[in-house]
Amino acid sequence: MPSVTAVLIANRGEIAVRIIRSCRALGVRAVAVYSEADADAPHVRLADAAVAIGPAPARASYLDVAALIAAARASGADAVHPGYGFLSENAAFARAVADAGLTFIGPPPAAIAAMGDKVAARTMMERAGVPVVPASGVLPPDAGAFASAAAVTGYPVVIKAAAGGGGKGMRIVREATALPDAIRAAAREATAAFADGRIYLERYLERPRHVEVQVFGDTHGRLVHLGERECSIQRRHQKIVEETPSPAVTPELRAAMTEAAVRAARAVDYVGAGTVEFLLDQHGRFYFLEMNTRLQVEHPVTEWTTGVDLVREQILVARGAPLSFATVTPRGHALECRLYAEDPARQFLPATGIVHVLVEPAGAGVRFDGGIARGSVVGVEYDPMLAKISTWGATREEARTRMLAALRETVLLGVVTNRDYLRAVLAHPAFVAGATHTEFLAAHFADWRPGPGAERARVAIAAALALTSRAVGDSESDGARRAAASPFATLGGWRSGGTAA
Amino acid sequence: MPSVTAVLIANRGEIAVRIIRSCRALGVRAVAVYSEADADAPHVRLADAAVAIGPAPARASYLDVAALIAAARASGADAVHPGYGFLSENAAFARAVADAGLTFIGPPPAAIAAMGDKVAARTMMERAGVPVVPASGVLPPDAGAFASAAAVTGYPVVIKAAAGGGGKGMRIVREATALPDAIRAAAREATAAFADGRIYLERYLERPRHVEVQVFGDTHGRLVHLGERECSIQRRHQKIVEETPSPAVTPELRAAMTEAAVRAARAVDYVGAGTVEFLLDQHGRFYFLEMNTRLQVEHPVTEWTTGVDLVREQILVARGAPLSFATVTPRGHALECRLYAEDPARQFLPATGIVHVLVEPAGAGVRFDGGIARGSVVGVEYDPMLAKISTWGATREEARTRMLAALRETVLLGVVTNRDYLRAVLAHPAFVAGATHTEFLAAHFADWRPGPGAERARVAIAAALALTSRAVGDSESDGARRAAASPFATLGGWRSGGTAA
Amino acid sequence: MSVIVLVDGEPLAVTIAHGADGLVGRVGDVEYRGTIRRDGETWRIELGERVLLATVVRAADAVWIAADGEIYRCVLAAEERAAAGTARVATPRVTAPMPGKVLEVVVAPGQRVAAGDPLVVLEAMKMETVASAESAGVVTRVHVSVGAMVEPGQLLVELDPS
Amino acid sequence: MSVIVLVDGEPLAVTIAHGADGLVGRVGDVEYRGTIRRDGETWRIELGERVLLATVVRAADAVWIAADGEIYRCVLAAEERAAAGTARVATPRVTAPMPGKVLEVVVAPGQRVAAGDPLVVLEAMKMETVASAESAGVVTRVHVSVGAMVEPGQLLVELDPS
Repeated sequence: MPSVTAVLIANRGEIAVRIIRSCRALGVRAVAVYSEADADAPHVRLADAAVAIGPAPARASYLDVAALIAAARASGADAVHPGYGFLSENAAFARAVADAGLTFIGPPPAAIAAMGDKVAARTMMERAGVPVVPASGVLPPDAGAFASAAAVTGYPVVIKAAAGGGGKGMRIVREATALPDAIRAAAREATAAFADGRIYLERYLERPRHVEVQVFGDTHGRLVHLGERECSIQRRHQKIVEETPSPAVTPELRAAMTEAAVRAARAVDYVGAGTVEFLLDQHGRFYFLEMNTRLQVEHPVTEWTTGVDLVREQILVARGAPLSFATVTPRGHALECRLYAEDPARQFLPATGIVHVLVEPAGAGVRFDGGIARGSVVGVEYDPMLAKISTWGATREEARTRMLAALRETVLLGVVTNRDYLRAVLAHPAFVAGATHTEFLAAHFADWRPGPGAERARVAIAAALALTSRAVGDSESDGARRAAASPFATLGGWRSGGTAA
Repeated sequence: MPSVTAVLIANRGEIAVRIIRSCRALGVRAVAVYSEADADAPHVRLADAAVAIGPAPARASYLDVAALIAAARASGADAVHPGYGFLSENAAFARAVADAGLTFIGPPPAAIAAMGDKVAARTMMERAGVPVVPASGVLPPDAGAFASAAAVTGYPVVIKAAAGGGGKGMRIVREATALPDAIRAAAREATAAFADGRIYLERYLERPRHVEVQVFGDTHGRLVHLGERECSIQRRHQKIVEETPSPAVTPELRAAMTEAAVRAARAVDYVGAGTVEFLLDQHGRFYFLEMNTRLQVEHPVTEWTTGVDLVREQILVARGAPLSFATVTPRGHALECRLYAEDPARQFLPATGIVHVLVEPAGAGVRFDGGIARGSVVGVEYDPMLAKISTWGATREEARTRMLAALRETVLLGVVTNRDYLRAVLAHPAFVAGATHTEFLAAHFADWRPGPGAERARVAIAAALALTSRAVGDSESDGARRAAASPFATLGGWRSGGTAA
Repeated sequence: MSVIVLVDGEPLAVTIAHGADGLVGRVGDVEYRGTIRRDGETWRIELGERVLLATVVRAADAVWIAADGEIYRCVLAAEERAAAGTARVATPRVTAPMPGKVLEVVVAPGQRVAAGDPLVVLEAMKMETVASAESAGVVTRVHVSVGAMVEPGQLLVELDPS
Repeated sequence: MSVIVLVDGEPLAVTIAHGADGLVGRVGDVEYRGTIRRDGETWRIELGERVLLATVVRAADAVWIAADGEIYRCVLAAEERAAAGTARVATPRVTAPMPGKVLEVVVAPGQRVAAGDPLVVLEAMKMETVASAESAGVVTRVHVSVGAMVEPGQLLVELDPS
């Protein structure tokens, strides 16, 4: 039975922090790795040990297989958790980990490889009786070949990377004339993101919902599902709001989708945590999209409703333990919002800066998974997701109103985030009604701009003082100020004991 | 039907923050009140509006009924939530609120009054068929009277305040010679705490467990229970660790205790959230201790397992709504630890200071309810409880190990807390085994001292630099420092690029 | 003191003076009287009826203020103009809209482009962004090459609009 | 530099010097070489094999350090002694062990007390604490009266041990 007593976490940010927490509760040593940019990141601070693995660019650090395996060996780790992103769906990495005598906390390399080739996976799913969207095989990056294939599936079509995932390398095409540009861009993005430029085409479904099923297998042949998640709220194919259960999934549909998901996972002898993604069309038909052979960003909503700690379960399964549950009985409703360093009013441009203040939301039914702290530098090297906020409620409405309250509580000063955009999404009548689909943001929020803050006049007065005086953080030290007798320092030259007019 | 659209929260600290959160999720305006000592407290910042009610001493602010009702009127509040402590079990306050045309979010004044007189309540419970501990009635503060009563109940006995609760005014006496001192101290404490010096005596149970049942009633005659909580881990009659379910309560015992609790509440026509406290002896017999006619500090553990937001339910019931649930089906196990500003190694002396750094624990199954923030001044004016950490797990062991991880994550610099004491309690084999009773701390932790930190040598070097240089927080401003090119400022005169020897 | 403060991009004319009974602030036509006191990052803004408990920090490029559940980013219009002024010259200059890496340089000096034509493709965090021509013209200079890292505002391409 | 640092009350002799390759620290008999760098409250302590990422803040009375899941309160022994020195005089002096209010003054000047006898009852946050005599003696002076607020360390009662 594999020993898992010390886990090297081959990742950074919130997911590294999240994995450390489950390791600690299990009494397993957590070893962090960090690039030069992350030397004082929260995941480094929280771990039992931390190993420097290279300079800031991911290619030279978090994607450097040799450096990661050397770090595992140097730190005495006997297992590796890849998190999501980076090398989490890289079969070669999983094999390299095993070859180094370490336990890979994830599915067998063969399952990763089988699902990693999106075209081959599609064929396999068709054979396993899992419904798939009409599509071509891999095509040469040539407008003629794509035009012929599109004529078979019908427009609109979407061009996708064969090695892809997460929206990288995807291009929607509504007419033949747009094919050449889209082919070029998709191939380039695919090469950049996956070092594999192969692309293909499939029928594009209008306004479908993105509904996925969490599955879990153990090494004793048991394979179960943990219900679905709806992740339709996407900007540029990037999920930003997720929930479980889906407002659109009836018990009958759930039975069919979860059965199909388990069938899909069984087709690749799946072990560990995985997610089978479907598109659900407006007629209640669902189609296999892809299987993510790793922990999903949005896994907390499933943890809320099922009570299963998915990372803990991953570690136990990696040790050879049977699944700790036979079936799950989800309770209530859970939502997740992803907090990104980006400006939704400016085409979601990534934002950079320093986290000068961070107030995390808390309280009943609120969970904050963060990878930043006061003083963190948000740069361009990595994914701009800073944190995830998830809420639970006995009903969807309770979870939703808690989320609105939690987002209001979340204060991050120094970096532009999508916080207020998320608040607007959660407050939109169509979201309240559960009328969600993958074009939701494009349909309702294309021209979103933040409203003017209600207190902007008085804020402007304070800002004028702060911007023109040297009073803010320039004069005394914190310690000296705190030691002063008066609880409030009088501002700059604006000493006054007067009352409001 | 009473209107509850804006709630004045007649409290401070973590419970005020907690109530604001449920108000906000319900779309109810939250109005905070604050004494001069709390002008920039988190509950003030988080509320929709805040009203100053007086100077720091509670008697002149949080206990000032006229000031509170004036604040409610001035702010347009139509309801008052008392939280716990302060005026929460003061029937006169509840009546004054109602007389002012406001809705009191709590039980009817008659129920508060009936349970507030501990001696009368005991008699009422005996009549209602709820088991009680053998005891005297109110006695004159005279050693002879108490000695006679003790001869009837048998030693050990405990002297208690008739108007009491929360351990205030309690004295355990094991032999007659100790009676005079104990009577004097108990009467004095009772007078100070409750402005009511009446005391009585009852049989003291050896090493009982403190097990209480959460009950909830609505204005339509429905009265239900939400399971039990065990709160045996107490220092000086002050709970510090609570959990649900109790490791000692079997399904049969639970049925009997919850039935008795509902009977107790029904005897006073209870409405709203209340808690019936029992002592559970080593033979599985339970005795009514008292009923707390308010929200309990430890209510989060019940929220974890039942999924019911007790504050939300309080507000809905105050509006006249029927209970939102008929029965509850608790899931898993929940624990709570109370973080106190006190030094467990020095007789739990209250600690004071400024919160210079606060890192709140977070993640799956972890909840932090706090009333402090960076910069908060912890003084002697109020209760030294700073925050509550609660965790949930599918099993008690999962909740316990999560709590240990969460306590490790909790960092508060500037004020001595009981954090490491709590860690030691949670790690103790007797606690792991669930062998808990109200003398647990006295039995296992009487001589507890914190162990020496593993990194104290290297910490001492850093401390020497910090204590002898002006480098710490004295030189540049945060802003200026952050803007500098280098991510790390070289310390004081200790510029060095060398590597470890 | 009179300044124009951009609050989340909205210009507000602010005048501040000492009054007999405290601070007198004017924003546009509205006058606010009272006090502002600070305890580190916490500012207590008592202007008019309501007390605002705000968190105020100065970052390199702006003052950030959190108050009443909202977040405000504030800069002086003078500084914003000064910064913008240096970039605004007669020749149309195309600058990087975001920090990132140059993936592709689509044009070369001498090439004529129409409004909307792509000039340079940038990548940050694996998302592509195209810097396009805002108006027609002829490329006079290209300042970056493939693989270069660029800062926001960095000059990429110059056009001659003639 | 040589100082004695009380780390959670435990005295540790610390010597720090510049070395050829960085900082050389000595704690008792053990030598540590490496570097310490800070970024605000975050200190990166690289002494020996392990990297400690610590949070360091200076409060009025101590330096607080959080590292590796533990919290350390550090003061210079010299300062501790200096503070203690002013309080240590020949006459036994009973000081307040906690901040609070005087509830009861049990003794009066001239009264003889035994070790352990209660002298003053204090209250803070409604919890009573008794300041007792550490040794037998005669009360010479009482410095507080009922209702007074006292600081920790404040003189309550003086005893003549004779």
